[in-house]
Amino acid sequence: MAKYFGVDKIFAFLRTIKETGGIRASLYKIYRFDNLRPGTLVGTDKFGNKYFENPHYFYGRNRWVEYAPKYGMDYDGSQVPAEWFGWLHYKTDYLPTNDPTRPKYEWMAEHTENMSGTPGQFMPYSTTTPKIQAWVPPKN
Amino acid sequence: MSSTLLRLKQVSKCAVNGNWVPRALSTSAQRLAETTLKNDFALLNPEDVEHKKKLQELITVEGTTDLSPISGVPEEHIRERRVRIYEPAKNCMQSGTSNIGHWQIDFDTRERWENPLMGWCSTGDPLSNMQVEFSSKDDAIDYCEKNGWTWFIQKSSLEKNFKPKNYGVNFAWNKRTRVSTK
Amino acid sequence: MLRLTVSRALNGAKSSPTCLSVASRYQSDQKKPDKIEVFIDDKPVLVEPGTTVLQAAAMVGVEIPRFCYHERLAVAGNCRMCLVEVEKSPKPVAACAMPVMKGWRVKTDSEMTRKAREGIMEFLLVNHPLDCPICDQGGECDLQDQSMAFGSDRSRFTDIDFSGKRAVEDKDIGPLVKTIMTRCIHCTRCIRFASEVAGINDLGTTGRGNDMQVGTYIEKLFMSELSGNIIDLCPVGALTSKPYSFTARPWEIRKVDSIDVLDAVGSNIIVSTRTGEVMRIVPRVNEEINEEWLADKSRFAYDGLKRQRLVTPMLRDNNGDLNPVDWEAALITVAKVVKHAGNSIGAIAGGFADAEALIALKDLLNRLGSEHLCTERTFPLDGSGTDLRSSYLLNNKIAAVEEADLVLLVGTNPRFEAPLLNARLRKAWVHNETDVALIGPQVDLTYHYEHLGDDPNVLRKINEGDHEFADKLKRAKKPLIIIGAELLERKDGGALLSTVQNLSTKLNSNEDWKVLNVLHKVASQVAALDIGYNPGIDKIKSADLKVLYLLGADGDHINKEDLPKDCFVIYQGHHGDRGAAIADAVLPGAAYTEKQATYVNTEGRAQQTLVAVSPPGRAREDWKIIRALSEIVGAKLPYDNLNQIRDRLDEIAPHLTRYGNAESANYFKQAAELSKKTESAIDCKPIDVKIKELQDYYMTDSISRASPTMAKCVQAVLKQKQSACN
Amino acid sequence: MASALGRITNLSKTQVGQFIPVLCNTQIAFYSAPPPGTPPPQTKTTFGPLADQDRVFTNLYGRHDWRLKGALKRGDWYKTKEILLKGADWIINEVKVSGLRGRGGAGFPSGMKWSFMNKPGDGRPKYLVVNADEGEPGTCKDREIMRHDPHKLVEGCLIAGKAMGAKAAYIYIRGEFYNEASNMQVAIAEAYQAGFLGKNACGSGYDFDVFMHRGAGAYICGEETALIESLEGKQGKPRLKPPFPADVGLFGCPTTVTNVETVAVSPAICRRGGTWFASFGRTRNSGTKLFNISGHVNRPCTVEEEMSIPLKELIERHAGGVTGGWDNLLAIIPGGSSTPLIPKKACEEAIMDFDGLVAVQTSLGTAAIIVMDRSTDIVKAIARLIMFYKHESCGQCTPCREGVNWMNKMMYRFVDGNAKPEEIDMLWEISKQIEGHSICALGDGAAWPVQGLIRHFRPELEGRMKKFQQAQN
Repeated sequence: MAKYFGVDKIFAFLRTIKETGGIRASLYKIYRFDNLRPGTLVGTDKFGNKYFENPHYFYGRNRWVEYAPKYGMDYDGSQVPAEWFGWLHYKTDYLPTNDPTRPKYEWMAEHTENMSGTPGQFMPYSTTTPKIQAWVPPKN
Repeated sequence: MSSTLLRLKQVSKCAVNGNWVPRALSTSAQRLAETTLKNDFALLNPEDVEHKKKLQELITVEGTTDLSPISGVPEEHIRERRVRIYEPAKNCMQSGTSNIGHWQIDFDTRERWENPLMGWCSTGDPLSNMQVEFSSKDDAIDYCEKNGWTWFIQKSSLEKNFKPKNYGVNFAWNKRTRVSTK
Repeated sequence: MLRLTVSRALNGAKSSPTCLSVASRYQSDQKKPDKIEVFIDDKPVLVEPGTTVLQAAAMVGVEIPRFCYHERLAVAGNCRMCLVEVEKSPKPVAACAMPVMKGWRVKTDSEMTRKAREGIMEFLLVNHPLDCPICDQGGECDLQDQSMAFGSDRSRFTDIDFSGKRAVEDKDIGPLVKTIMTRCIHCTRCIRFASEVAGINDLGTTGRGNDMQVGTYIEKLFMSELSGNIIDLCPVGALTSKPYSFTARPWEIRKVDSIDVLDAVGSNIIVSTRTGEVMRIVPRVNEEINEEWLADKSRFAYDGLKRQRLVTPMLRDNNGDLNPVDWEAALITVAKVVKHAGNSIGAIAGGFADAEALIALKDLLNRLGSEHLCTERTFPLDGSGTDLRSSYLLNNKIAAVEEADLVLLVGTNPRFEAPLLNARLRKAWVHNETDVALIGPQVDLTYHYEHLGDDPNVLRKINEGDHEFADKLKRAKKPLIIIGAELLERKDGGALLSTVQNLSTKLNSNEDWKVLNVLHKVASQVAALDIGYNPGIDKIKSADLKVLYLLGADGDHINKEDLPKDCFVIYQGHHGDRGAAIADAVLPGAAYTEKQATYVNTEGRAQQTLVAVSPPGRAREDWKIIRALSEIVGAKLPYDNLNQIRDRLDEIAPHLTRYGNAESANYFKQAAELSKKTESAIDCKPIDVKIKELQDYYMTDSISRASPTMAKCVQAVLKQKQSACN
Repeated sequence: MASALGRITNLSKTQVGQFIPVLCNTQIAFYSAPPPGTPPPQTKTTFGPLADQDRVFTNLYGRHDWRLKGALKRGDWYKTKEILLKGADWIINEVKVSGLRGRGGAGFPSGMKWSFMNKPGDGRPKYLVVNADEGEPGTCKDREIMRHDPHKLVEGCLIAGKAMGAKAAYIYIRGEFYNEASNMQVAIAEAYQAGFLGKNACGSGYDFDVFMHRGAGAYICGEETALIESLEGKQGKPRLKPPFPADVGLFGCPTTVTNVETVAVSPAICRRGGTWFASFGRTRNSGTKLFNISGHVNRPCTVEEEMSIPLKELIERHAGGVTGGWDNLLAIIPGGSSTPLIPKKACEEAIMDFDGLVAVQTSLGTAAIIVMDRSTDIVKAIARLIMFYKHESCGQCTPCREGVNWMNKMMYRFVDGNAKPEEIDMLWEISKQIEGHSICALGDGAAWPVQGLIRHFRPELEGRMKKFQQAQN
């Protein structure tokens, strides 16, 4: 009955708001992600990004990430580390936490996000030796 | 002096005679006027002779010609350039003299920089690598004036006092030219 | 446009092209009966008796290939490349040494001649390594060119399969010249240069036949201040430049004609650049100044242009440290200080200041109401001072030194103060039997001279006629007195100058011959005096200045202690040296390879440098900096481009823009009259010169002090002096 | 060496004759009306053997006393004063009449050469330099004069010096000639003591000094200008000509460089008359001459003989014939190592004088005959000569320095046959590139033996190459 009238949707909506942490938090989430979806939290990576899954949505929209609060509005796709990237893009259904095929070596570097456009971005430098050596004034 | 000459027809004989004439062909008036005509007029009718003669003459335009409006050279490269007219000196690393003995123009160096990434040398100056050779100073001056460039002449001090070389002085008995080492 | 016509008028009659001048020379020759006629390739030419075949051929434009022959060296005749056929002679003759005889018909392109050349080329290449790809001479090698032109098109040196080529051990002759003796073709040009021009009998051959080697007999440094010239002279890659080695190829460098400013001679140079970097400096022929030679400091100190450079403006902060700032901040700060100072601002011009910067700075300070403009170097102001140009020039011109029959050097060591002037003196001594005498410390001038002691009173005695040398001077037809600028910096400089002025007026019989000559040590001095700077900085020391503007003043003449405590020092220049160290604000200027600027050499000849490379970093041309400052200060200078500032120069002293000409000055009598008022007397302190030995020569100014090559030279010379075989 | 190089210069000098018009004219004059001083035409048709009373060098074998006493006994220093008093022109004329040609190898007419010096001076002293640097392989004539008849040379110096108006004579003696140098020095000392030299030499009123100078053993110092350089204390490297030493020579002064033998025969000529001397040998080749015969002969010797004697007669008469008989002869080098060799066939007709040997494409040189019989490895012999020249090249000018070294390398390959037949032509060309292109005649002297070898023994060379190829395969 409730289902027929769509009342269950309202309940689900309210439940989602509750899960999110209240109206204020929900509004904030909508502001951040333009979206408010119910989902199962499947994991959190070391940067604090949360990964959700809701099989009720159709394929392609059923896995998503909510970026860690510290990023604020400055989130972007490169903040997803490589191990979660595979799960998020359906390359694998294993979560990184229990993926048996995923190796872990000493030499694997820490994931870094794309720093373009920030002060930390990569700047090319001249590889030629400087042709002029400037005078360095003696310091007192 | 600066008259423009148009050559209507290839003139058969040129004033250049002998290998010590500088390579660049002269553009000055007298030089071309010296050219002699060699033609067999005997077989032609008078009108043809007249026509032919006219074809072989030079058209002299009086007064200075300023080519700068039509030469296509950008304004800033006409007004602000200083052209140096000079006689190149012998390269002191070598004894050959074939590539000297003419006059040359070049432009002031500007807008040359080094590419900060690769260290390549770049220039924004279209005239930076232009060196034109002339057989005489006058030709070079005419050329510069035609093109509206400010020019200056770098005085050349290449003329040397002639002194006959003498092998015997190496062994002179009372001169300081006597050689001591070999 | 006015300039254009003026300069055109100044350049006088337009000279005809080479071909015509040759022809006219030929015609004028016909008038003189003592000439003999010979035929070069059937072209008649009239020559003086004694002219060699090679010279006669050059007169009609026929160039005979040569290796050992060099027009400025003695004839050796040992390479045999110049063999030419003479009609009726069964053997080819060596054109470089054979004087022509009347009616000779020389064939420079006959079968026999070509065969002889080809044979010689083959022999030269038999033992010459085929290492052109790694040879620094590649691309400007006489052997390469001539083997292309005159050699065979193929090799038949079959013995390469059985025995190798000759290999010779390389010699170590110092940090400037690199030797690869396997490439040597034994032309002996270097040997002849060393003994004739440089006056050092260090080079020679040892061994004989195929084992003959060119070298220094014992392994030692080639101790000459002109050593770099043997690099140019070497027709192959046996002697190459060590600093330049493996850095650039002749076809990829850009050559810019310029002027050397490391001494006051103003040698003409070619600056070779590649990728915005000065790769090397070689001499450019100027018969009136440096002929074809260049001194080592001028040639090799260019790496000093790449070190210790001022690339950005700097201001001293409260901690007393200089910090880089941008131009805007620097100029505003400086302008504020200058405005505040009013007319208690002074300026000192250093040795590298060009005429444009000098005039701009003078105009600026004059607009601010100051007259405290000085040069680092002193000149006596007694008598006529610097008002008469003839008092401070090398009046008789460098080239005319050769004609002198007696030269008196006073308080100078031309060998190290102006090596090329010394080379001229030596040339005169060798070829024209010129005698030289010297008052001053006994130094090695590479030729014999009469040493008259170092007592300045000798000069007075000569003037008064009670010295035996006075008669000699009187008897000389073309006497020459060259005074070192250093001598005139003495306390009694005025008295010494007036003595010499009096003496020279007594000797001056010919109007065209000028006895009195002053040899300066720095390139800027003559231009600065011409423009109206005061010589010497005594005025500055006593003026109680609020702002002092140092225009490249690195000569260690002024210290912080000489100035009032609150004096703000502005340094504008290209090197971080003594001047920049005491400055409160540093404005980076351009070095001589980086600006089109006017310099006047010691004979008063204005010449201009051309831009070879851009000034590094934020450095700018000097006059532009001053012009920019003037605008901020509120005393805007009325010139915006080079043409306008040169018009201004022209206004003040027209000779400053008559490039290449040395304007004569001829007011000796008046100067001598005025100098009679000089009251000071000659004191007894012996005459001394600062640079006596070779090791003192290399590092004398901010550029050469920054140069690692020059530092190596000093080390090498000191090491050689300590070694047993010196 | 003096000799060989001199000889070569000879050829070149006649070639270069046009540079000196005087010389040129005089030579032409030989064929037209004879000017004064021309030797009388020869009427004899057979030459040699030389009669004992006609010998100039009577103590060639050292059987008598070489010192002053013995020399006086042999007629040296006899009436030297009178000869001197007759004056320079008389001496020069006598030498001209004698037809004496330089004995150093070049064969330049001595009278003419001396007369170049007898011009009014310009204040510079003149010098006579005696070239006693006899280094040519095979040549040993001057040393015999100097060790056994030194007074002939000393007297010759005085007479030649007088003829030229020289201030002094320098005898440049080869460093290896120790005994010769000491004998010469003794002879000079004796002459001084006897008043023959020094101030007022022989009482003639003429001041003349003779100095000995020992060389350091370089072959090239036998070349006249190299000798002058060496005397001046510099490296013995030849100078270019012109200027000839008669103009700019020793210490920059006019100088004549002459061979020992030339100087040593001049007193005899003056005493016995130029016509006497001219009576020996063919026209233009007059006089007597010391011949050195070495190599494969039964009695190697140095002998004074008349010029123009046939080569075969000379060898048979004085050297006891070729070892194993005349038919065992392979080749002869007739004038010292730098002359081209001639094969047996040419030896049979060869006449030992300047023109006679030019006719068989060689030259008289110093008349040092090197005989080689059939046991000789002719290629190796020539290769060894080239090695000598390579070692003695001074290294000043390119063709000689580089070319002789190259020839040496090739010649030693030819000895083994380790070469291609085309390289024979190449070697010929290389020798032609050296010849006439070098400063002095050493280059020519090195090129000629090779040319002689190729000219006459080409089949031998090719045979060796073929054999070597076969051995390789």
